[in-house]
Amino acid sequence: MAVNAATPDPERFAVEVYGVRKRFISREGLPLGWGFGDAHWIISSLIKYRQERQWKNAVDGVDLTVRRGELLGLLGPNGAGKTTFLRCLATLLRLDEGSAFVNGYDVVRQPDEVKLSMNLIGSGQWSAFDWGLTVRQNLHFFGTLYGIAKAERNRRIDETLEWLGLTGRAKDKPPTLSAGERQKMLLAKAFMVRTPVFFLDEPTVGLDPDGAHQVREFITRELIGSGTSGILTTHRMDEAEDLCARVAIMDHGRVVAIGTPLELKKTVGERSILEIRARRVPRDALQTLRTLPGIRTAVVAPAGEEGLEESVRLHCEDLNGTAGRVADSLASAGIAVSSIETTQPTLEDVFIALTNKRIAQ
Amino acid sequence: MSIDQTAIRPLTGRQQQAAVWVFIKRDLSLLTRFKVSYLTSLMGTVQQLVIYAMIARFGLSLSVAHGLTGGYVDFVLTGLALNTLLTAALTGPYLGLIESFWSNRIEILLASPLRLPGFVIGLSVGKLVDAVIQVAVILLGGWLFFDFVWPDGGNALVFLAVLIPALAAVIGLGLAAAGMVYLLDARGGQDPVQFAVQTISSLVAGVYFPIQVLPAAVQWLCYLVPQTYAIDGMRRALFGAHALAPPPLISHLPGSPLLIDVLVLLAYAAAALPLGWLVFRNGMERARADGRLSRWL
Amino acid sequence: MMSTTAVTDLKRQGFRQWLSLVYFTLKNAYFGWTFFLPSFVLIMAQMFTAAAIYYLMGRLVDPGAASDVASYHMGYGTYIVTGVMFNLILSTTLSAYHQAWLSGYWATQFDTYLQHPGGVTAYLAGSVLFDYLISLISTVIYVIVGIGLFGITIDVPNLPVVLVILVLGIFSLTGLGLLGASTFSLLNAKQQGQNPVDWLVGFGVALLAGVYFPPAVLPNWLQHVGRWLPQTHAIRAARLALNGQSGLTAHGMRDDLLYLVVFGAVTLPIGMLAFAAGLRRAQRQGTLTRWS
Amino acid sequence: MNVVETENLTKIYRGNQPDDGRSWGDALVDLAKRAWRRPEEKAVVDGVSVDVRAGELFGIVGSNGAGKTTFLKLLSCLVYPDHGQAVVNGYDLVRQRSAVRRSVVIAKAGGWMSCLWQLSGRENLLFRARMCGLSGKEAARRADYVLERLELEHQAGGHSWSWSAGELQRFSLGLCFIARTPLVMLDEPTSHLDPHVARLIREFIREDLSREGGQTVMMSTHYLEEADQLCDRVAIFFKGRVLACDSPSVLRARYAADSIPELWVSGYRASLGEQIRKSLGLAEWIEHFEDVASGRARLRPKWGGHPEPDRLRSALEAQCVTVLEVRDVEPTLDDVYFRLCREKVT
Repeated sequence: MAVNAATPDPERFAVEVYGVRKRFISREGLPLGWGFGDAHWIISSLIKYRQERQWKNAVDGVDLTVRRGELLGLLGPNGAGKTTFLRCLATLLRLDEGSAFVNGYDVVRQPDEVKLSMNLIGSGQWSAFDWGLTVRQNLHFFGTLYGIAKAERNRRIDETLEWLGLTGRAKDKPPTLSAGERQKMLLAKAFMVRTPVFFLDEPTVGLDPDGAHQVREFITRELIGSGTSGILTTHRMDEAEDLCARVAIMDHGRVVAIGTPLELKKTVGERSILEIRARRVPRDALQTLRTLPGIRTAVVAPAGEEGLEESVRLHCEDLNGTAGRVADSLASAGIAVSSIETTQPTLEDVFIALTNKRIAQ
Repeated sequence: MSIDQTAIRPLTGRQQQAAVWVFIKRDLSLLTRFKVSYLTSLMGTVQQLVIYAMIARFGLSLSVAHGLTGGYVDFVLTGLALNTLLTAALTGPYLGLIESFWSNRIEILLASPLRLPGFVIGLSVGKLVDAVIQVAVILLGGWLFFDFVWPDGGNALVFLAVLIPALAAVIGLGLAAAGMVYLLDARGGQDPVQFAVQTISSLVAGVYFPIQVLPAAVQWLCYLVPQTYAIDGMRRALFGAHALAPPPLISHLPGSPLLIDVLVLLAYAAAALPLGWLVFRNGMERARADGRLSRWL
Repeated sequence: MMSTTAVTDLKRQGFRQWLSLVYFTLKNAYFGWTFFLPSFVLIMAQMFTAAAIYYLMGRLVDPGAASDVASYHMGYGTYIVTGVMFNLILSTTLSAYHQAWLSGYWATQFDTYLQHPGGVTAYLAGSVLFDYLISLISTVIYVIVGIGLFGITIDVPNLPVVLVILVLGIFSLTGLGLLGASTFSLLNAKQQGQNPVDWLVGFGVALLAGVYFPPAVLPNWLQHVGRWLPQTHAIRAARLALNGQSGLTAHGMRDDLLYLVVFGAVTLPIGMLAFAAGLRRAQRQGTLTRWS
Repeated sequence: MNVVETENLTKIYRGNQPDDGRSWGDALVDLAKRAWRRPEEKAVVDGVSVDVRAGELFGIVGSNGAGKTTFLKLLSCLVYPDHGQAVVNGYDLVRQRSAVRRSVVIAKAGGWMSCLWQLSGRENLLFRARMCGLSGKEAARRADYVLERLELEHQAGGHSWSWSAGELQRFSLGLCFIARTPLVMLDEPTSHLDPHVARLIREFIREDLSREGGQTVMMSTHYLEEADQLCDRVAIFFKGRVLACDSPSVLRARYAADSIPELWVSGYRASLGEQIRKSLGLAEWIEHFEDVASGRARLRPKWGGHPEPDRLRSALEAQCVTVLEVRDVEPTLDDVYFRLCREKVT
């Protein structure tokens, strides 16, 4: 950890994170998401937790900074600790170790200022809106929490709803909105209060291509365009590439790589991906390929249509001789290959290369 | 349109107050939106009112309450009304917290600049408003249909002197109960603090019958809960000094029983409120530390 | 390698498999209930608190004033406590069917059961059966505690009579219970504890059926309304039979039982029709299983 | 041979749908209002006629609220149609409901709904197998296979509440596989999932369900590239209607231009996009940044009717954006989708 870590530099950085750790007791065997038992505490606190207490590092030493005006993409497998990390920054979780600053304020020592500086937009958080109130009333409610006076609130709500194309739905209640409109309502809530920092947790999940496009457009134009900064998590590589100047990849609670998409692709190596095109590569042949020396992993994109070719991407340690070995192996399995060539890595290749350990386990 | 990067001003007291008001406004507009459901839920109160009033009509000999003009109706309806209010204050923070837990609102509220006191007041204030309406139903219904007479000898100031410390004391207990949501994982609708206080207060605090009716072995329990002093003090303030026999221990003490009630309540509030707050804050911090704040871990 | 042929026509599934589904449901319900066990303990405790309140209130009553109660040969406190107990047993029927539907919907249990032609009915049957089992256990505990604390006296030779009365009471209320369950889809009663039939009937029973006070205290017209409720008859008969006041053949008793049978026979088909209509509507609208 | 044949299948919703949040009291008020005024009717699925062939992997794409999910629910008898007819697995959808329901399995988006929470993962698989009439031995064999194949062995004894999103989705696919019904319907099987799990699931759908299991699969998805790659045939839904239904290559050939210009530019910023688009009268394009800092980006109009490359170039250069290269690329299903939907809107 750097020595000057404790003094934030809000002029340059919107978010600074130094050596943050967060660990949980894993509670396997307990139904966390359910309303079981009026007095479930009797079992849980006396018997079960004691027996099954195991510590699990959800965020395990993360260092990163988000520059002013930048949207940082955060990628990682399910359960890599992305959401936990964002919750730490949003003061919803207490850090175990390390220090973090949002907009120059210490997450631990100045939570009130941090809450005024940032907005967390979680996926599925629209359920937090009151279903009995209209969209407009809901926005008024949250505006008041952020201390916005009434006249100003009205002005901002009108403005935001118009930007998002929700003006016509202002008088409707959340249950009647479509999935896309609900997501937009969350964005409207966040944008109305205009904090300088945003944390977007999978903002386009479950949206159709059109809705996802609109949300992405709103994020680039209105959020990034107006000089705000933030972090975006997503499972869609193209989305991260389009929206984010820099991308960080998280796995097992650690940031395994950070940089512009271009830089990340270079880390994998310009010529380390071998793409095989064939009519059909059966699973046992794939398994053989994976065990060949010099090959880290092989992923297949199964093809649907008759006549379409499947593509198998091989991540190689070095290409010398590998192509020949692959061709031999496929030939001995009796698979007609139409082409074997090296290709440029995509961001998904980077992702798979860096987070592959889990699958190998 | 640009956003000011660094000029973040913490909310003023007025803005925090406005936040509490917006919670009340929200509860009221939800209530008027779902009118029929609200009316049906109010029928539970009506049912209680009718049951006790009918039992009263049935010829209860209330020898301990000879000062009450209307006899048992006056006794039980005043007790019921105040108990409704105090129960709402007791369960309000707890219910508000688990409601926001199960409905996923808790994250979005706690990530907003609303501070913890504003958060807990905002969540529980709706329950108190609801209780005030229920009290109105009980008293109005009793007056219209069951010969309940609002005592004219009542001194409103003295009544408030009892009510305010009583509410403070009970809210302190309620905060402790809310803290149990995370300290003991009592998210399912009942927790030990609330359960104990509610059981004792409904059985031995003199809501439905004078404490003297109880077997002597369990009478001492009544001194543990603030409801006992609150209900005794209120009846005393409303019906005059000689209305009732005070709880046994108090009658042995020198000085006016009403004064003793108020003093005990003040002391209770002074102890319970900060203690309850401590427990509540501790619970929230614990949840922040081990990640159980919201439903989705 | 897996067998590559898909089943094109599944075996016809008969009554025995339906029964095994019911058994599965019971087993699952039991597993779920073990999670509720502490809450069950607390609910029992709260029940006894309520009973104690009424029992102690009974101490305030002038023995002379309550001549209607005296005809049961029990004190007023015991009168209320027995009334609450019988109402508890009978009200299970009013809520169980709706409750079963509710849990099938909210815990998304129906999804799996829909695969089987009789799955939904098997699930409902199993859940209701389990509700009755729990209700039975509660009653036994209640009676044991009641004998010790609340002065309940039981005339053992007359116990079968009490059971017959209660079974008839349950039978007479089944129609209303099914009707209540049908409101799940017919009236969108999807919230916990929100069953309009249960609510309405329960409200009437609490005030008119002689649970807390004898109906004789009520104005005349309300007494007439109260006589339409099967609970009024079941509770009165059960109270009389409990401490050996009256056998099956006694004059008043016969009228009560006859009413229970007639009420059940009339409402049961109505309830079944409504229930079937509710199921059909839920499937037509697609609200039988929760989607989001 | 067709597994599904629908003819003019229609589902109409009247007024607001009853939702979980409203209580019966307010439903009564609604009922009274309805008697007063007829609620407006909305066809969620509006005269859909599609055939799905046996053994096919059939994709359904469309916007939120286009009726994809309702269509799947109709075919699995979770909702009854208002008009039209359909034959599923040779059974009549209206007259032989329980037979249809028995021969079909549906997995909801998110996955967790299809498991019983009281049972462990393995028990869930066995329960479903037994309910579908498999013998105990066969059920155990298939359960073990599913657990191994979907990398779920570590959760075999776990309960659904402790599973992650990916594990839930995998279990729900496993349940579809183990049911061995001739027709499987999957509602958004890969949303919420990271690329690893999404890949595993796609492979399972293609290899195990479709190829080896011989089950016909209908899946809805929001990811057009997924549908493009994976599915034999795709139906594009829009406001309850089917705009087009054919194999992806045929759709591309029929509805998209032969090639689409793609511009590589530098000095581009997202905020410039709207101005340029307006000056060209262009509805939308997709911008793909290679490097945000230097403004190196790839621009691509979303559907046909693109302006001349020269006009594009001059409009961009007016905003100080340098065009590095113009390439002609092959159209994708995206282009087909946006073109069809735009044409319907205008």
